[in-house]
Amino acid sequence: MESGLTFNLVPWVVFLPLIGLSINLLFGRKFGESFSGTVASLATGLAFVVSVILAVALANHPEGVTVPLADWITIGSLTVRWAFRVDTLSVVMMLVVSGVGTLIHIYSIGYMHNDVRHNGDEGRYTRFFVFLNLFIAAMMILVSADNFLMMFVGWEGVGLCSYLLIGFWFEKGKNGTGNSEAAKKAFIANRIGDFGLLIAMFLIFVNFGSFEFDAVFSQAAAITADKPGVMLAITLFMLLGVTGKSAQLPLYVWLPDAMAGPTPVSALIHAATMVTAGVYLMTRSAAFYMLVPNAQSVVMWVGAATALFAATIAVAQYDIKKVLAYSTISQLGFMVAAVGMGATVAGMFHLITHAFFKGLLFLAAGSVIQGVERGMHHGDHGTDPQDMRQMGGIRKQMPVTFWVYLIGALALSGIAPLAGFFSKDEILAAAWTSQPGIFIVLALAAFMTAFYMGRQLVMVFFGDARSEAAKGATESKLVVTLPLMILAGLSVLGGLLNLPGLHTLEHWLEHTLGKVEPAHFVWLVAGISLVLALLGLGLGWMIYSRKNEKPFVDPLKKALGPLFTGMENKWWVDELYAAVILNPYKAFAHFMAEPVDLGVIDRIGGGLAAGTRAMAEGLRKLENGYIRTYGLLMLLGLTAILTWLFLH
Amino acid sequence: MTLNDFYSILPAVILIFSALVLLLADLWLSKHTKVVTPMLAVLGLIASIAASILFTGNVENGFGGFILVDGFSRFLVPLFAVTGIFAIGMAYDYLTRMGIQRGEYYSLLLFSVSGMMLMASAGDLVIIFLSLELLSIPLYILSGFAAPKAHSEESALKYFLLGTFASGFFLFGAAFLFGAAATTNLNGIVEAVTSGSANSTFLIIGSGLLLAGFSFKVAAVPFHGWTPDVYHGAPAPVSAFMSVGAKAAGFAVLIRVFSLIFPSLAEQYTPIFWGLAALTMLVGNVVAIAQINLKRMLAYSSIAHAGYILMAFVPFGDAAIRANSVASALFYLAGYALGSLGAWAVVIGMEKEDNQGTEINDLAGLGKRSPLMAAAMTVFMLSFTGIPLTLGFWGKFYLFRTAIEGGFISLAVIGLLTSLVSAFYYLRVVVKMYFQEGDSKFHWNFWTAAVAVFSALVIVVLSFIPGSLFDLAVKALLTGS
Amino acid sequence: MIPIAYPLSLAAILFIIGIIGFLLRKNAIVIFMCLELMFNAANLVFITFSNYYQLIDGQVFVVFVMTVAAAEVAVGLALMVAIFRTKHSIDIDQMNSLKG
Amino acid sequence: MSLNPLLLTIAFPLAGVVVMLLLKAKWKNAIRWTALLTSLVTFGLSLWMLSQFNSASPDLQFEINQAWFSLGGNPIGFHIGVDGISILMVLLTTFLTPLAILSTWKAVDEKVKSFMAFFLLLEVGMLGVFLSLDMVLFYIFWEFTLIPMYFLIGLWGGERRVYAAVKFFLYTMAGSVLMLAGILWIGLQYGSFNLTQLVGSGMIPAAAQLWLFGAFGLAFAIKVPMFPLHSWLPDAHTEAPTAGSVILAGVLLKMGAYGFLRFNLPLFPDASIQFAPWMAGLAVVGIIYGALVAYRQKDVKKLVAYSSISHLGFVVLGIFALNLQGLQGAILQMVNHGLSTGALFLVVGMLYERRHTRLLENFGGLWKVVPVMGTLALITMLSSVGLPGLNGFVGEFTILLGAFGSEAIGSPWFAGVATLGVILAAVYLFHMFQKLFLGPVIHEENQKLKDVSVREILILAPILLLAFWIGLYPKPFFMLMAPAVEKLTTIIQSAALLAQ
Repeated sequence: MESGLTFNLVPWVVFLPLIGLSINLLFGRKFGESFSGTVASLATGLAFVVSVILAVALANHPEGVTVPLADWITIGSLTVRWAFRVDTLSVVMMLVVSGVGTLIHIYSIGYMHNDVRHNGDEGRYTRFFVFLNLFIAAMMILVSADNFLMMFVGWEGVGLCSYLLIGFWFEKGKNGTGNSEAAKKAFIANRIGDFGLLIAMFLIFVNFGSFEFDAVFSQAAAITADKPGVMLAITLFMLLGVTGKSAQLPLYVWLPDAMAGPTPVSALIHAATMVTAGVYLMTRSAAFYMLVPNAQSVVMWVGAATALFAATIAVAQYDIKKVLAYSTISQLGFMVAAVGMGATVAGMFHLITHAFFKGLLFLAAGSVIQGVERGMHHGDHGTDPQDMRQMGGIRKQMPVTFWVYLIGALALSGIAPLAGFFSKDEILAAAWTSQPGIFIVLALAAFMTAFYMGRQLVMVFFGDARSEAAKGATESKLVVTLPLMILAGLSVLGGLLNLPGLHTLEHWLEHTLGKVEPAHFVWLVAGISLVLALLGLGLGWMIYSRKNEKPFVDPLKKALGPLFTGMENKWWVDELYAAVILNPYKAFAHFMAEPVDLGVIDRIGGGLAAGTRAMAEGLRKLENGYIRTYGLLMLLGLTAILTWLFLH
Repeated sequence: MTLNDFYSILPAVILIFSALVLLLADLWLSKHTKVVTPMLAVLGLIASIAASILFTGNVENGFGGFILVDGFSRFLVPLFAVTGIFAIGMAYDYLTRMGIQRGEYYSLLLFSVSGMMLMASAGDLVIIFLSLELLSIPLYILSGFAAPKAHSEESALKYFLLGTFASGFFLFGAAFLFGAAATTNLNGIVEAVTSGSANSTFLIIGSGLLLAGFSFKVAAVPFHGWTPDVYHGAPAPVSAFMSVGAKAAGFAVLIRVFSLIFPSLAEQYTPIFWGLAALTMLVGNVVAIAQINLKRMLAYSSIAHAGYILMAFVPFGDAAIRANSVASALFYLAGYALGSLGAWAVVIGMEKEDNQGTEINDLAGLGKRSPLMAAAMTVFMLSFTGIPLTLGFWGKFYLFRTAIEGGFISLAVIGLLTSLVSAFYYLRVVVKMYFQEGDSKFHWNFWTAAVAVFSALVIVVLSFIPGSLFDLAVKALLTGS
Repeated sequence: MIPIAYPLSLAAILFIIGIIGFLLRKNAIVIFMCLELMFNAANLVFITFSNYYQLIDGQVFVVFVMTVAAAEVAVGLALMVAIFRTKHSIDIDQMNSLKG
Repeated sequence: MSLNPLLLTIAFPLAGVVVMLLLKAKWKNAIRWTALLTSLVTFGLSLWMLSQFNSASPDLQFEINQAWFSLGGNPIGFHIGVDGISILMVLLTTFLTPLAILSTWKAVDEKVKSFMAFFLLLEVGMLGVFLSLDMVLFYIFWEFTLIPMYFLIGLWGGERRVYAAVKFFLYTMAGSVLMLAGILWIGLQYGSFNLTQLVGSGMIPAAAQLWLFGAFGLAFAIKVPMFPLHSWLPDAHTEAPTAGSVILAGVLLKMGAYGFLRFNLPLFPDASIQFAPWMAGLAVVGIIYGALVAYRQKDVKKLVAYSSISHLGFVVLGIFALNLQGLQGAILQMVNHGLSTGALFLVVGMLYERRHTRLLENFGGLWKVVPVMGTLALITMLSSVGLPGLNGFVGEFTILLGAFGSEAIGSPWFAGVATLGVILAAVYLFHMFQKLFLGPVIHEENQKLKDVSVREILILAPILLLAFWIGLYPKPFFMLMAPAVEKLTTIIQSAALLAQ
């Protein structure tokens, strides 16, 4: 009973950020920056507190509860409620979202202070926190929903926030429209995924008669036996949704462009939380995927292929955030592959640790960018503060940032005993035992991960400064570096969550996901992965720490030739999509709009009118003014009448 | 001659008498007192309405069946008289402006109206012929009333020659009917036809020629050729009068003769009426699109409306529908009459002394300059189109209902589609008046305006209470049917 | 008694001649004469049937027709005179300014 | 009878017109206030109607059946009544009218008196359409709405207003002439024009239903408008003054969809079942087609107009799913479309008032200049795009869900393809938002635009609040219509059973 009351707190994880954003909407501009930032951070922080309380309560009642709030849609047999689900899985997600979220909020107080000034519109400071709180609310809806439809609300809601935040500086970017184009691209790519998810939901309702998780999953086995094709369709359509949101092949293309958003956004939305929603969805729906091995293998291959593919591109990027973006895609590929292999806990584990170290890396990258911006001379437009080719040697000017960055990079590369090592290792171990093909691909991806992180570390922090701005970079303030340090700590210690042998997370989640046999810790796998990581880092160090001429030319360019050009140009996927999808779509729409709509359909009415008018002009000729014509017409009429009468 | 015989033709007699009085009186009136002539004429018309209402109540026929008095004639006789009053109301100022203010106009008009009245109650081919000529000959003269204006003369000549040509058809047909039935009395002809004693060849020749003659009067295609030219060339009030009175009279006699003869020949005649109606609706409406002159447009519109009225007549062969058939034709006629008179009144106000100003383009900006007239004109156009809250809508409603009731759905659909076509040119008038700027001018005259406004009001007001008019039309049954 | 077909045929021929004349001639007066021909064809039919049925009705009708025809002549000729005054011609082919 | 809420609601705008006729044309503000107050009171009256309405009953309520006159044995009556379906349409009408009137405060400065009179007459016509239960009365109101709208477009419209007005008139009339034939035929065959007598009596044989469905359906399909009968709509929407576009999109188009619900489904259930796949197919084509064409428009209003074709495709798809989800979703989506497209037109109107252009290329970056308007426009756009949490989603989702499982449509492919429309909607609407509000301010004229005034916020706020309400808690709306819709599905099901 007591914990029942505690569980009733769950709507507040949504309400608190909503209250925060409402306060900021109404008063934010009046009371200034620190007010807005504090309110927003407090709202998210309180949501974190609620999540912690829920987690504690859940420790005693791990079976979880559903907390209904109100009816939403009720038509005939269709009943959808606003109902929250408190179970071990959802609370883990809540903790990650609100925890990392709070840190990023705090970081943003400092970061955005500079950012709005750098971009020349101080009035937009409050708006940022409104959007950020809105995002937290939507993300909380997503993870705490008790049914697919409510989850979909969050699912699209975070998509909207992503859109708004990518386009936060909507008047900036390439040609002034680059950022807004990127935002639009993100939303539409996500909508394509949402299309899949919608179809999956329709199939679910038609076959299961409900959207509620419990009701649906409990019937999964029976339906699978009855209609295996339907289950395959559901899982694959759902996968389409996942590829959109979690930036997998083939819909990942929006995520690199999404880096147009302010860096905290990249950290929060495009690394730590939103993009993992797809992984969460598949974990939540593990009951489905378990039953459809074909779908599982599709999922794991999509994940693995994405992991490797994105890693190759990350190797050849120069933009500090783009590297991290492709890295994110790659790591998400790891998680998806894990879920595909049935290693849901490993996937979740990696999701959590990734939230720590990738959040950290992005935030630290933001610190670097602003450091470089501070180093730029007034009126210096030649320097791109995100271009690693114009950095170098920053570790001296920004020691704190350097150290946390190093920790994040090592964690990402999978260096023991940092968080990434354990989580990635669990995925690799799962692959090792069952899917050797996947293992090879993922191991390769892991190696490249270490390599590009090594490359990035060297290019940004070591060697000599390659620009005046880099030389003049200064360290960020405490409000920025403090969250970095906390996240660094988490990146170091995150592995403890699910240490081999203890499997804390595994035991925690099994209340929701059912008993999942934990992958055995395989020393050989651990060894291989560690060696690969060290090899990658080392190789990166070796290649990039050599003296480099000015302007910077990537040493790999010569070595790899066209291969590198491909990686550098992201394998021309954007160009391919433009040629195969976008331009044909535009042309087709144009064809419909002009030749078809204006040319044909619009002319039906006009054509009929013109035809009638032509007929009128023709008939009019009969009325030629001559009496004898009229007389003749009369005679013809008479003859016709008499003829008819005589014939009948 | 009994009193009943006298009563049966009293309305017409009053008019003829008034006409004669007018001719005399006009001689004595000075230029400044000319206004008395139209007033006298109106008085005569009012008296004739009164006579028709007061004295024909229990009269059934007169002169041994030469004159038939029934609901049908009781409906039409006042309609003709009202048409006459309107034609006078809108003419006075026009004639003055055109410099053709002569007393003969009014007496000729009265003669013509009396012919129409006789036509509506004619029970014998002789009476039909006489009334046909009585209504036509004054109209020939009236068409040329604006002589020496070339248009007026041309229209008079065309009307005269073609009208006589049609009379020839009628006469030849009447002769053969006489040959078929050995009588010129309509009821006698009916008896002969139903008893089978009539010679069928003669009957066919006779009735076919008769139909051709009447079709000319109602301006059914292909007997319509004269209509646009005559309406265009004749003085506008005369055209207005013709477009309503002459057409109504044509329908009166067409309905009367064929409703009597028709039932036994339904099989042969139904397709003919079908074809006539369809052709008339189509040609009238389609060619109207191409018109730039308002008068010609109204002429084609009047042709088209003749087609609609003919449609009501198509299912006449079906005894169950007969009452609705006549009633819907009459109802439509009444609605059309009001619309047409009103629209012509507006045209009359628009026409300048040099006969210009009657193109559709000349209406541009009327909505701003004469909002009242523009509003009235809009009502007429909407009524012609058959848009609800006008009498025209109920007319079409009833008409199509009759056609569908008779099973002529395809004909009804032709009617509906052509009324869509008609919307095209009626709307153009509205477009010109309201949506385009221009310096159009309505020559304000109280009586002309009154005709338009009154017609518009009646059209709208009656559309809310069409029941009584429906009842009146339904009661307008023909004797013997 | 001659068969009824004879006078009827004659009447029909007269009627058709009238029509053809109406359609072909240019002079309004000639056209009008053709119309009279049509009227008289009708009269002939009336007379024929009147005789055939031994009924007076047809003959009465003919009297009316002749009267009316006289009236028409009066109106028609007056009209043509008026037109001749303005146009100096009664060629109906010049009477086509109203059309369309 | 004296206090019948329907009669009061339908008659009150007329009272406003009468009052307005007494005012001098130059007292523009007095006329505006009269119109606004009239429409507000009408809205109040419709709310009173709602409060008296028994939402648990599927029946028609507050019925008035006053004999009018009779024609050849067919009585024609002033027969009105309201049920769970029409009450929503009535409320939508009375809700949007005052907002539309408010939007003309500055935009219409010429011939204010006639404008407002036409506007209130239009409201009467629309209410009449939604309340009529006699087919002839329905037809009268149906056609009558043409006249005020024709003048609203023709007198206060844009450059090609005459063309648009005439096109609007002729297209609508082209549809309705055949409906008249159908009405007459039914009246003649069954001796009654009374809808309540005809519905559910099962009198109309299936063979006759087929052509009657076509005759009525054509009228409604043109009004909706369904592909390929839509080409009047872009012109009419584009050329109409803002308030006209709002009402045109918000209410007038719903008359078509409402016609399907009120006539085609209950009167011709067999034909409805038979035609369902065809109608659904056309609807789906409309969804995709409208979205494609909208994307390539250069004029904002045209874009929104084509988006209407796409959105109304969803409504028709839902209707011909012939099941509860589809129908209720469709009815809700009718309201939704009225709100969101109405609001979009209002936003476009506000832009037009400021810049006197509607071309996308003349805008850009406005969110920076007019942030509040940008935000309001964003929410409006999101409501139209069907973002969950806002109204559009609830409607579209339930429609698609209904269509997906519809037996009448018979295949989930229709709904599947229609779902693509969700993507395409994002494509054209986000394209529009970007061109208007995002990117840099490229035109100097746009730098000094004024942000929304209090009046403009007052116009948009109620719509957006309602959009959130429907999006988050649509239950009251569904409850309101549920009994009537259930009754409708019962009719269809029994027809389906009989047919077997």
